Amino acid sequence: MWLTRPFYERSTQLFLGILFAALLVVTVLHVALPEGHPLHVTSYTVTLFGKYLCYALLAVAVDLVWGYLGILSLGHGAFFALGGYAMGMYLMRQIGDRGTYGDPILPDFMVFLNWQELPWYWLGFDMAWFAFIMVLLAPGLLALVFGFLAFRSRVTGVYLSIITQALTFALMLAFFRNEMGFGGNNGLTDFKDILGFNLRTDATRLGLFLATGVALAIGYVVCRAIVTSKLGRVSVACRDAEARTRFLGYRVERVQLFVFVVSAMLAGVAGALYVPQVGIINPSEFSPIFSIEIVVWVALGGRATLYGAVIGAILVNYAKTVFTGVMPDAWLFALGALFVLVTVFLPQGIAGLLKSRHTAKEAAA
Amino acid sequence: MSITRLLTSLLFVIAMAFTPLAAAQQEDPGVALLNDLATASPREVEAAIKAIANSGDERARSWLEAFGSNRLSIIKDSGKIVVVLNNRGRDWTIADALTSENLGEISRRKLDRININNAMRRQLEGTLAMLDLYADNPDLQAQAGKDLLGKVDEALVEPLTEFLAQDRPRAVTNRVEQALAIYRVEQLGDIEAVDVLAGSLHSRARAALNSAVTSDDPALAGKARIALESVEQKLKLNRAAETLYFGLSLGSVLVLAAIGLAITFGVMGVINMAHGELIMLGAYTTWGMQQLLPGQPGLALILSIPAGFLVAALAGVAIERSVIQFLKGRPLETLLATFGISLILQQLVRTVISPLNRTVITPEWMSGSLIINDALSLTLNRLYVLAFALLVFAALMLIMRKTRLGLEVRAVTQNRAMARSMGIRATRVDVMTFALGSGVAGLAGVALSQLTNVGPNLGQNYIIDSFMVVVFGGVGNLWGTLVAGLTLGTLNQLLEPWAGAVLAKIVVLVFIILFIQKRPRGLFPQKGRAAEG
Amino acid sequence: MSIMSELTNRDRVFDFLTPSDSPVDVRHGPILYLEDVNVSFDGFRAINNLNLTIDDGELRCIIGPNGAGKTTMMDIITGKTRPDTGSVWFGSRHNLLTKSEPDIASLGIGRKFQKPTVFEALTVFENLELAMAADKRILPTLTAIMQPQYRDRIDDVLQTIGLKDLRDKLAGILSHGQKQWLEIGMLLMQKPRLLLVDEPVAGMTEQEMERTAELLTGLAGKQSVVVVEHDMGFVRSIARKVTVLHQGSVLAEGTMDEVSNDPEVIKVYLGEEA
Amino acid sequence: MNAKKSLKLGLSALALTVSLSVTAQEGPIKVGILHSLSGTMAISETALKDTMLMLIEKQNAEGGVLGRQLEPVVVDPASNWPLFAEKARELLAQEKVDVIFGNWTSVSRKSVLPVIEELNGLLFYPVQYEGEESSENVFYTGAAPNQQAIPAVDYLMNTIGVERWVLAGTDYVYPRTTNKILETYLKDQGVAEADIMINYTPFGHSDWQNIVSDIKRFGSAGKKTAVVSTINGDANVPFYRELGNQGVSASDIPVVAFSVGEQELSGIDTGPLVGHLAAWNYFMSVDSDANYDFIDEWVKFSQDDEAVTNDPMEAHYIGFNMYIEAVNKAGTTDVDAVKDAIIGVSVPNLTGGYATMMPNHHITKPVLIGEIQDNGQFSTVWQTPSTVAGDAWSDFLPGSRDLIADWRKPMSCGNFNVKEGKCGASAGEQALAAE
Repeated sequence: MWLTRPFYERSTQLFLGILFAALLVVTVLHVALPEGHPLHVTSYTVTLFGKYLCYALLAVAVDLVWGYLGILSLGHGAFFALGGYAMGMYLMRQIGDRGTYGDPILPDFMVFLNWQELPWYWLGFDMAWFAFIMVLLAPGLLALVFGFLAFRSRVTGVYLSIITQALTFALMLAFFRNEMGFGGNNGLTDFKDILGFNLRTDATRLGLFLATGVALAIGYVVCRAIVTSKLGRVSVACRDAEARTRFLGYRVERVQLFVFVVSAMLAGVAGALYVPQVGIINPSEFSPIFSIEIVVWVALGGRATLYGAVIGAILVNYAKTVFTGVMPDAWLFALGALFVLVTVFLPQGIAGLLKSRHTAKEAAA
Repeated sequence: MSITRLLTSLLFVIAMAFTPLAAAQQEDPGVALLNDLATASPREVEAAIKAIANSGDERARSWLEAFGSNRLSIIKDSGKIVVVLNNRGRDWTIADALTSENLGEISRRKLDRININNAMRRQLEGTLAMLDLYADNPDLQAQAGKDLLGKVDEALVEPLTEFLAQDRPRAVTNRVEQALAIYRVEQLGDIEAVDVLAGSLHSRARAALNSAVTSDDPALAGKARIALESVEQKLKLNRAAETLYFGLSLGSVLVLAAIGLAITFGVMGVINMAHGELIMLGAYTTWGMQQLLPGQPGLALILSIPAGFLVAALAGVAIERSVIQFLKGRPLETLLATFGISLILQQLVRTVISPLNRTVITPEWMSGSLIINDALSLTLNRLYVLAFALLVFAALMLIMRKTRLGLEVRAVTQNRAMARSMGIRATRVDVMTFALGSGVAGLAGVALSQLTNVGPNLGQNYIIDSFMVVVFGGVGNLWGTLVAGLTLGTLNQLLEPWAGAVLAKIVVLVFIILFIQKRPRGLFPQKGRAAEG
Repeated sequence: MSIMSELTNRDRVFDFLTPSDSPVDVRHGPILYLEDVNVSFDGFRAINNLNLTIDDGELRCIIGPNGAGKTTMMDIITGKTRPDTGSVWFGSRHNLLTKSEPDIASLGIGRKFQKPTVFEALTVFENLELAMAADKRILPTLTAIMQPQYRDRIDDVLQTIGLKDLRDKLAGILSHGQKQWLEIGMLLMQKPRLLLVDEPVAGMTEQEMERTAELLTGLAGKQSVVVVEHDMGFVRSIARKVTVLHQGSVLAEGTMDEVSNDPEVIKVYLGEEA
Repeated sequence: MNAKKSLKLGLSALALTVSLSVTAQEGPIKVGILHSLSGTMAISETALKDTMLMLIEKQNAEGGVLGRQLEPVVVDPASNWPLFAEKARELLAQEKVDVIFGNWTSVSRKSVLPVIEELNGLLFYPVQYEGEESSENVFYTGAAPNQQAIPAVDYLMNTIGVERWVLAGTDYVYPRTTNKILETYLKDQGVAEADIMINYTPFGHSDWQNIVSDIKRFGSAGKKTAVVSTINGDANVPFYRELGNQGVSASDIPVVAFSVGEQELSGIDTGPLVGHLAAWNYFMSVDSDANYDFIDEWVKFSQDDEAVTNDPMEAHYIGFNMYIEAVNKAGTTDVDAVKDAIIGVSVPNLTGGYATMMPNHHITKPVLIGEIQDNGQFSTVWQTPSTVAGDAWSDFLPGSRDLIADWRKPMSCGNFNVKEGKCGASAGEQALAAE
């Protein structure tokens, strides 16, 4: 069975091992150790790590299309945000009449911009199952339509990158509009609880953190399964010699579409897990800058390795947390320099370094 | 205007306005006049202004102007009335209002401003306009006539009718008649006056008629309505022309911003995400120039055209040498690297210069607008930018078509390897091209500094649009960029009235996305086997 | 995933009209048939009233100076370039002008490019695996499992193209000649009815050339082969019937001797060769 | 491998911060400063950070509070809204600060709010905002709509005699709400639907040609017309430029802006703008010794002779002094004690009057209307006779007409519904948070 294939390869075993070990360590340090103990992990840090893991999953999604399919998407932030909004809408509906105006149905921002009733596209989001399906479907559909148009007419390479950027930019402008009914610039916030658990308790936060970890594991395995399958090899074929692949009888545009949609859905899941942990979703997640940043996480970690993407995402964001605290001004310089140095001197990324060290060892042995 | 001319003109005022003050000329009457003004309650201010105007004192005008620009102040302790010469910072330079001798600097704390508000300013403008009417400088008179529209009150009626009695240039009297007519229609509901206003496109005149339409005198209302309808058609035409102009001017901005990209992207396949920041550099050069040449914004602006080009071009060369040359044939990587550079450049400006926007002054000859008729006027700064854009485009075309560089560039675009083998030094061409593209971006910056903020985010606001224009027009094709820019600009401006600014932008973006699906290589694609694959 | 397959298959329109496995009908003679084909790029006429028929099982060599339109012709046959006018038929049932590259490929037309293009990031084995005739839709490809009989077939081909010991090396490290072979191998894996081979022996040593010659001649009969080649010696060694292209149309056709004695040909072609 | 490494790093860094913050009690009083120092909002917020540092320095020089020194804790949320929430949590949970001064944009406040309430912190919010909010843990030292918009409109209506209104704003919640309120208010004043034109533009909108010419057209209907601008930040420069070039002078169609202060003007060539209006609760040009002293200190502190002061800075000045007062009054920095103590506290503002903290956590402010000068300053042309108390819930919005906020015991409710005589959701919410 193709889905189980990854479990037999060492790299995946290693990755999952480390991941779950990390989850365990954090949980133990958080629960077992008393507040104030030097090694105690506060709920603040747990949420922080949770956020990193969301980004990691997002990076994996991007690496799937960029690394293995050669499609540099500068619009993956859009799928991430869409997943986030789907989740956000569910959380908004969960507030019910606990909003400041006590309106049982309308979210606060609709009340004070005196909307009369709920827009049709908000219907159903009070049901968790529906919302969670939308988390996959919303980004999936967008990716499907967009991808279908783009790949069918063989828009590739730079052109594709630029119109994906246009896509996310257009969406950002759209979501900024208050008429859209997604809370405009303020977005969705002030969530109360998810699936009945109060979002403001440490237990829930830990839960979300672990859920994110598991999601990352699943996402990783799925991607692994795809890239190790024959389809994965076809994707690489499309990446390296598109025309050739066509002459072998493969429908390149469909391969691209399939992988693109899967990746978009993964991004959506990442977004959905991100929102309850940071407590807000607003159009700035659509900003092209963010999408480009994601790509750089992957580039730093090393494309076409998946685990590289995870490393990159966590590393960059951890650095960000530290820097913005210590020397805010320097941060942008650092980030900018990172972009340049990685692309010029480290095309293989960190994973590349690890690999070469590994192979060197083998040679020595 | 010179004092003598002022005097002559003032004589008329004296002649017609009976003023006890003008008669009694013992010690300086200015003291009394100014003190009245200073102490006047909002209601009395008008009288005080008139008093000064009619005083026949040759300093009257300068006082009123100082008052108008809110520079009349009283020194708290001495009660002396002064004119503030420089009101920046915490210590202000002042001069005695009466003797206009410079009293040096004084702390703001010690001054009490004689405040003016819009209501007063209107009366002031009316009064000053009256003075100008008698200036024997036709432009000034015409302007004065225009200023009078809607500023006439019964105090001015008499002098103005007087004015019309004497024979004056038609242009001026027309205006004055209109001004009076507006007053009559609005204040007295005088039907005859409507005829004077009929056919006028001036917004103020139409305003008067519009108000007349709603009046309860049916005759007046009816007449006014007819008068308005008579110009409706003209207005429509003007409006259409206006929208077209808006479209073209926005388009020209897009073209300017994008054309540099069209070169770097089109020729070298380099996705230069730092393009926006190169534009920003150009804009900051303009600012710097104006700092170097204080008081001569116009000259500074002109000088910053070559300067902006150079600065941006050098920056471009630096980028090309330091980063891009290592990323040959890896366009997506260049995209990331240059994005990094753009971040660095932005932050550099923030830390070195300031996170705040910089003030770039618009020179006299670029502000205001070119009046075609009362309803249609083209804003000068945008007109200049439009012309500039076309100029730059033409220049580039020339370079590409007529010069050796252009030839080599085209050769390299067509077939790099072949060009190389024919002894063209592709690397040199690359550097030159990139410098050229960057330089043009700098020029765009110089132009943009006259339209929008000069700040660290300047580039960010244009980079995406630029890419859209280039891709829409067809990479590597300057004509494409021109057509695309102007099309998108016009499209946007056509949509805006009914879709609103935000939606218009979105629609345009979606349109481009769909267009790219239909024609993956833009409006003017490169054909042939070279472009395939 | 199942939802996905649904969605991705949704856009497969009209496949049922021309089932890609429908046999090629060659009862009435030719397997490939080009008539009055014209193509021009920016006014330059690359193909000019080209008429060409290839019989089933034939081995045909096509020669002609640079810019004669050889490669463009291949592009047209394989659906990469659409002609402005004219018709192209595969057998007497399939109008190639209505089909996409993948369709044409799965109809049984294999192509080897002028400059060898193999998937350098994949191993030799994987290259052949991808080329192998199989159900090439998304899900089957995703869930495909390497059956022993496939492995054997691949190994056979590896044998024939002599890359057995490079089986698990990346295709990227192969020499130019080896890449040529690998690509030919990929053609074999496809089991095409018609092979279009563009300059197969460029950068090959003498004996490599001979082996290629054997291979191609061996194929002829079962499969139809069209070879575009510059190397006259090679052409002579394999050619039965030769077509000379010039300025996008057929200048002469016949055996090597007939052609090489044709004054026209000597003027435009052999003349410049010599 | 690296995952684990980075984790270790994280933990060690964390251990550090924790061990630092263990000694929070009876050490100095920690004042969190939550303003963006990078990103788009840095333009406005950096100045506020410096203001706080200046005020703290001054206070410490005077011996701090309760014999304890004040220690600023500065973090950078980098104009990134989720990061605001994260940093707020860091300040409260990790750094254990006693109070936070921060935020500029509505969205950043909204994103911080749940965290502040959950961890029961104190936040002083210094910027004029859309109202419709009253949190037990937040003190709004900026203007509510009734402290800026309504008086400005009154001025235009009564003093200038405006009858036709253009409400132009950037498309986000503050202008939306403000314009909703103004629309209702104007209609209550008998302004006809046809005499109100509402227009929204995106952030940083730079092409105003169409809109300005629309405004001109709208203004030529025979009634005195004015533009009420809630246009935000960068979009203002091209807007005013276009106004000037299309010949819309202040005496024809005055523009009264709610988001254009001295700092924004410092980036504009104000020549063509002279006479246009702005409504604030403070102007740098205000003629009072308190203000002149403040300006002198600011210039000294920022070592920039051109340095300007603006309304949000005054808000921080007031808020900070109120906090000090309250701490002195309560004799402790305990959040709940301070919350109770601060209500009713009144401190001098910079315009020569006093600001008092109301039970709804808003303060009393004078409203000033100023005309733009050619030196980038405003000259006050009108001012409310007395100070106005901030109104958390607007009387002109259907949803909030019946709501009031009063955080004094026993009511202590942020959205008490006078009609139903019961407290809205917040009470229950507090209960939840308390657990």
